[in-house]
Amino acid sequence: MDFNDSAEEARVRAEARAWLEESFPVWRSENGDPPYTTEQARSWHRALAAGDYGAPHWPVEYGGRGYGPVESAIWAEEKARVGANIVFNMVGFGMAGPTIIAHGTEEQKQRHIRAMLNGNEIWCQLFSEPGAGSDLASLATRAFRDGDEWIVNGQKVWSSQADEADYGILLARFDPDKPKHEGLAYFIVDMHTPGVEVRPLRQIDGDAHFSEVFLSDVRVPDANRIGEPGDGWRVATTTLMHERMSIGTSTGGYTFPFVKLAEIARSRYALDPVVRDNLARVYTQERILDFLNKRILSKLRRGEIPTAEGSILKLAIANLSSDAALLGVHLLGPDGALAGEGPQQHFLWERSLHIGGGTDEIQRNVIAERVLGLPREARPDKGLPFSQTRTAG
Amino acid sequence: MDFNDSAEEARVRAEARAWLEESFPVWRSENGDPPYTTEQARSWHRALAAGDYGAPHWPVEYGGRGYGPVESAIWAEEKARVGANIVFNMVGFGMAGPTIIAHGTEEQKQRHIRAMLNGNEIWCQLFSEPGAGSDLASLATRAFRDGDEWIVNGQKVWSSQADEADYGILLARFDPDKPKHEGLAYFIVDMHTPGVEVRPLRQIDGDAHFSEVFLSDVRVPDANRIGEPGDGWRVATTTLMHERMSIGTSTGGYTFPFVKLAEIARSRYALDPVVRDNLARVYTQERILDFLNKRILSKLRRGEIPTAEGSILKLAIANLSSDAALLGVHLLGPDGALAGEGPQQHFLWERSLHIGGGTDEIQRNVIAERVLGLPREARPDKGLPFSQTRTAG
Amino acid sequence: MNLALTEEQDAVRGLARQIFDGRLTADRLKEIAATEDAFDRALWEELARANLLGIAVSEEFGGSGHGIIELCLLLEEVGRAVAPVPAFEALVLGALPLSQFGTPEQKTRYLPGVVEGKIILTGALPEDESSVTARRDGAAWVLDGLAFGVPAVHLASAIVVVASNALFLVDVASVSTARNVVTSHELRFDVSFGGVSAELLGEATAIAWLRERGLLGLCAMQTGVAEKALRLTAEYTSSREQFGRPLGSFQAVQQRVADCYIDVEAMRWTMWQAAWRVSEGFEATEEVLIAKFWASEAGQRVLSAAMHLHGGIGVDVSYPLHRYTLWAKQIELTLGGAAAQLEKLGDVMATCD
Amino acid sequence: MNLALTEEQDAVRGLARQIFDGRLTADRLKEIAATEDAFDRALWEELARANLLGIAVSEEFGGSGHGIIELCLLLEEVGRAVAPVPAFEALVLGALPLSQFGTPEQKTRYLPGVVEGKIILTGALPEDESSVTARRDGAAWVLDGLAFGVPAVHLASAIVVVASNALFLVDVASVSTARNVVTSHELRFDVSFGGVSAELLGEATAIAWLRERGLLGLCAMQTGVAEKALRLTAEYTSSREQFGRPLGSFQAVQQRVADCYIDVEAMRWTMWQAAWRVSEGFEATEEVLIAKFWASEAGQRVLSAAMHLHGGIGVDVSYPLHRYTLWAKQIELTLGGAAAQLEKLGDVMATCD
Repeated sequence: MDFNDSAEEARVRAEARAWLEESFPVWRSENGDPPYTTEQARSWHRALAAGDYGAPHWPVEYGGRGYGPVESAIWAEEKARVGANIVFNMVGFGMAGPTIIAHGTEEQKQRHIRAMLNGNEIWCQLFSEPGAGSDLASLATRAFRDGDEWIVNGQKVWSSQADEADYGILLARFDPDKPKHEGLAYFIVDMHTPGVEVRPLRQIDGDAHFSEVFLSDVRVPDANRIGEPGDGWRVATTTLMHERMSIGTSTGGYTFPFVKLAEIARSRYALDPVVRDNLARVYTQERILDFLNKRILSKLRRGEIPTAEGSILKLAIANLSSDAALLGVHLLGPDGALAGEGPQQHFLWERSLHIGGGTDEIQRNVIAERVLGLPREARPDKGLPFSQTRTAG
Repeated sequence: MDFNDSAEEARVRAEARAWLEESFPVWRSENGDPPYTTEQARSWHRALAAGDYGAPHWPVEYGGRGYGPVESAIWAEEKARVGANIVFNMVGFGMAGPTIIAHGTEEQKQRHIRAMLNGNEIWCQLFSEPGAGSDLASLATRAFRDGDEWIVNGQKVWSSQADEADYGILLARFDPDKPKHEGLAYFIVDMHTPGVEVRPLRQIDGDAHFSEVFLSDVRVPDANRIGEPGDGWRVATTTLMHERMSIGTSTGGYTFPFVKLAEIARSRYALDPVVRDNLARVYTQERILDFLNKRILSKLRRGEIPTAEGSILKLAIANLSSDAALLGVHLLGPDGALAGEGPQQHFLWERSLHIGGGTDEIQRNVIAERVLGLPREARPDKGLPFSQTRTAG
Repeated sequence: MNLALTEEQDAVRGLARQIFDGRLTADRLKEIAATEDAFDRALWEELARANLLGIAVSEEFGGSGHGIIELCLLLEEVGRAVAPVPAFEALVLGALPLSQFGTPEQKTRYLPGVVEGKIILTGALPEDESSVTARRDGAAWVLDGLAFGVPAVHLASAIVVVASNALFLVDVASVSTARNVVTSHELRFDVSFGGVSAELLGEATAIAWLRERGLLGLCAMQTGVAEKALRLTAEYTSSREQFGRPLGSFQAVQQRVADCYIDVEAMRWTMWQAAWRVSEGFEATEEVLIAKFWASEAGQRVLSAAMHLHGGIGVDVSYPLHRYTLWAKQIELTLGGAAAQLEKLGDVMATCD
Repeated sequence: MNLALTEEQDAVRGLARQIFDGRLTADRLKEIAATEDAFDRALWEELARANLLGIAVSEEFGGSGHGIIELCLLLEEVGRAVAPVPAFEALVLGALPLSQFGTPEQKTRYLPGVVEGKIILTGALPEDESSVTARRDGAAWVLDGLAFGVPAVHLASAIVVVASNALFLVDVASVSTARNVVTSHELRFDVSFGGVSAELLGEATAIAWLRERGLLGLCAMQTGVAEKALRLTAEYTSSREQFGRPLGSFQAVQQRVADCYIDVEAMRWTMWQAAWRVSEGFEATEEVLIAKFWASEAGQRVLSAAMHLHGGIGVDVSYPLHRYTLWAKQIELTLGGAAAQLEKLGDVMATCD
């Protein structure tokens, strides 16, 4: 048992640190401080790509460095250390890219992977529907084959960045007479195709992180299909696993940082023991996330497949995020109700983490059934043709 | 809206207080301080019966005073005020008595009700089985008709006071080919009948509150049946409702009292704000129980049928009881691990309140489905003959 | 003991609910939120016509002369409807202390206008000490300093202000204000009293008197907010299907919704217990603290669960739930959150032993 | 970074588990609990034969010379088995400080006997200040006062004692003791040092050194206790049917069991993180506090859920779960519960900024 960097890990860290210390201040002097626009994020991303740091965990032949999970984590730590973890094209890097690398045709890889790395393509996902959330496989968007093309009709929702995206990854039903998981196909959709309409959803925090996407007779070339028709669910599983892991391993972006919480507390309550208690509580949660992360990385590094670790991490992050935000708002007292960038913003956003990427309940079911071997919950729709499963809206 | 006693309520209170102030000190001077043995409790109960206070909420013709719920609550408050709420024959007064009054034959009433009041009969319940807890209706104890008698075979568990009881109320299956709720009959069993074997279960707190009861070819006269065969579940529902209400409305006996918690805290932590916070938290729970109780009483008094109030109260009491016990043990610090009569004893006992009388989960299902109108949970065994429902132990 | 509403109380609730339900569609709420004042004046006028604005104002000034219980019933409905009207500000922070402590002249100046919906009042009531100071200038009083986060100043004619441990009345025209936006998209103002003249309403006891009623009003609104959020959640989970059955038939959903129901019941009955004691003139310090503690902490729990069980739609501003979340947080933080109430309750318990 | 156990560590765990699983049937546990000493001497001797008692004793004295990590592995198994043996007392409270601070003569006097299972040691380590005082008597030391709740005194030859801010070694034969029973049915003793002579082991830093390891040992045991309780719960709910399906297929059950799993993982990894830092000689104050906080609070949560999900059988002493509940509470309260650890963590955070 060793929590230290090995020699090779130390080398990766030193290299990352050196590159960042040279490159980030230069970029920052031109771009100022956060928050950054999409264009600024794109520009930093291009700088990363120029240094071969665009997606260092991708294979070398597609522009990555072939980093393993531990190396990737070291890179992420170093990036976070200097404040250079600027989110850009999250669906592209966290979901679409890994899926295309795993299941795409060579032509698809050539067409998209470098374009993503170079910051030329922003992606969104077209999975969830008004009637298909946790039960994603019950989605109703239809794809009909028409010669070399597919004609797609349906409505998607909760697509992040869809209003800026160049491409989307789409899950659609091609055969409603198969059981729900078996009748799905997975496509790449050019978001500029006629029939694609994006309507941003205004959210409680005032922003529009998500959009509804309406698909009306959208023509998708068969060459944009990933996997066979019928493999859609399997391919989507890859996508979702990467999504969960990418949420799970990137604490930084989602939670109101403990250090800021402590600052607020210190500036207002110096010695209040109740506040100190609450702070210490949040602090332990933050540290535990760090330990759990290390454990997963260590497992990945040994070539073991994480079972429910993605679910554990996601639950832990969602809880930390809520607790930190709620405590922050409390510490601000009446000022906590004033609109602001601090914990208030996190308060408005914290619920999303318990839902997006699989709800808390789904994550817990995964742990109970897959890790602890509890019997599966009753699923009355199991094995039925999709067309016979809908009893209501 | 009026939380005060009405004139009639004030009269009931004054009368109760006067009687208690005269009678209780006399009894106490002979019997000393708690804890009391069963015999001592019986003796106090006989004194109550002599004053017509044995079960004042029962009808006058059976030795009660015909008190409504508010009057009964006033009586209970006054009894608690002087420390005279001494538990005796809980199953008899809380479950068997009300059930016999509601559903029994005149002969059964004559035989048992006054005997209970006079402290001559202790009762136990024979409902739960190793394979039938929350799902009580799936019980397997069989009753075969044999002329004027029934022959009963089976195993019961979690029977409180069964080792001291004279009679038991028994739920048994007479027809396994009916759906599980429809094949049950309800009996009064003389615990001294041959074939009844009681084995006390030693519990975590060192006591044996409960027993297992083995029934081997126990002969029960048909005259001891309450309701028709097939009505067993309906009759049991009356019993269980009274059980829930009797747990729900008697906070006193189940929770480690706040005043004692505050004493421990004061003697050890004078001014620690974290402790004060925790104390205040428990205190609000205790007060809320009081408010909720009043609300139910007020509803009962107006002749409204409580829907889920029994469930709410029971959940609230179970939570208060756990929180008070855990806090108490904490306040004692290392001494909390020493065996003792205080919160330690409550800690060992607190879990039972979340289980007995219907688990927390069952109570919440009741609230969700009956009060908030949520759709019923899937019940795969619904409507099936009992004999076809068992897939395993 | 009878905790049922009287027929008259039942009628007040019914009338208020009917007005709010009739007017405040989801679209109307969005429309009002987009206006500069964020105030539904037509609704306010309808409340006046129904004489609901005069519910706790004496008949002498056109009101119906009811008490704090009836006012809480109205405020519960305001919360239930997340209604964009300054009922709490005008009727609790403004009209109550004027009715109690005002001179006949002051009452005549303001109360009939309040009842008719033509005059709006508000109050600058801090959680603890005031940052506004008062000094005598001959027979008159002059205020200095800044009050933070005062609501409804843009609509109000006069402000009831706590300054130097007494209660004053100030004409809005005489102060200068800076506008803030709170997370609930409502407006709060920093009000600057640069030597403005004020009328004395009452001494320190008047502040405690008002704070008690302010806390009660918040608890009543919070009960309405949480109760309606829970009902929306029950409806939503009953109709939405996942995995071939309604969400509401999943046990984890049922468990959580049931806990919310208990929380709401606790909020409701702690509030009524406190309101009843206040209305009877009994000491109610402890009961009010308990009510606000519960309103704050359970309010957060219920809204958190409601948002969660709604999934993505909970954060979508075209569905009303998000407004309930924002109101609940706002109410929670006003006049002290759960921690502050617990601390004060600890003080009470420590001192009275 | 590699958090896997080495082959040797894996072997230690496997060996310990094999011994405990083989010997400690439910019946055996009941049998031992009914004896006066509540000590499974045969098991202790088997642990000695497997050289597990010498796991953290240097080879010079017959041990295998491993460190705190291997000792924690053993203690995790002790917790998993709720084994009636004084492993924590003899190996952590006794042998560790002797190995670290003892003179060669002291080590020779005790350590070989500990390794062979013939000598049992224990310790009187208070959560904060000691109620035992030490004074010089010429070259010798003399102790006075009372130590409360000391474990395993009835089995031990010597006690490591904190007195007047230093660490001492005292012969058990020289003290007088009073026997208490704790809720876990184990024995604790109030030990009276009426002017008994003692040998100095170390100064204040030695106390901190020992307390750190004591806390670690408790965390390791608690991880084992909670992990096994969770496994028992998963098995029980998977096999017991209600309403025509296994309990474990109910969503509310699954949700709670999953939360327990996360708690256990957090207990495990906070413990290993702290143990690793201690074994590397790094500063670990904060990590140890976090581990004990989590062991205490999550331990209570897990056992509470386990008891609940077992229904009535959880409190039945013929089923083993109740022993886990009692151990978890005992461990939680030893050397400070969750609140105490949080408070100290707050101190650390406040001072080092």
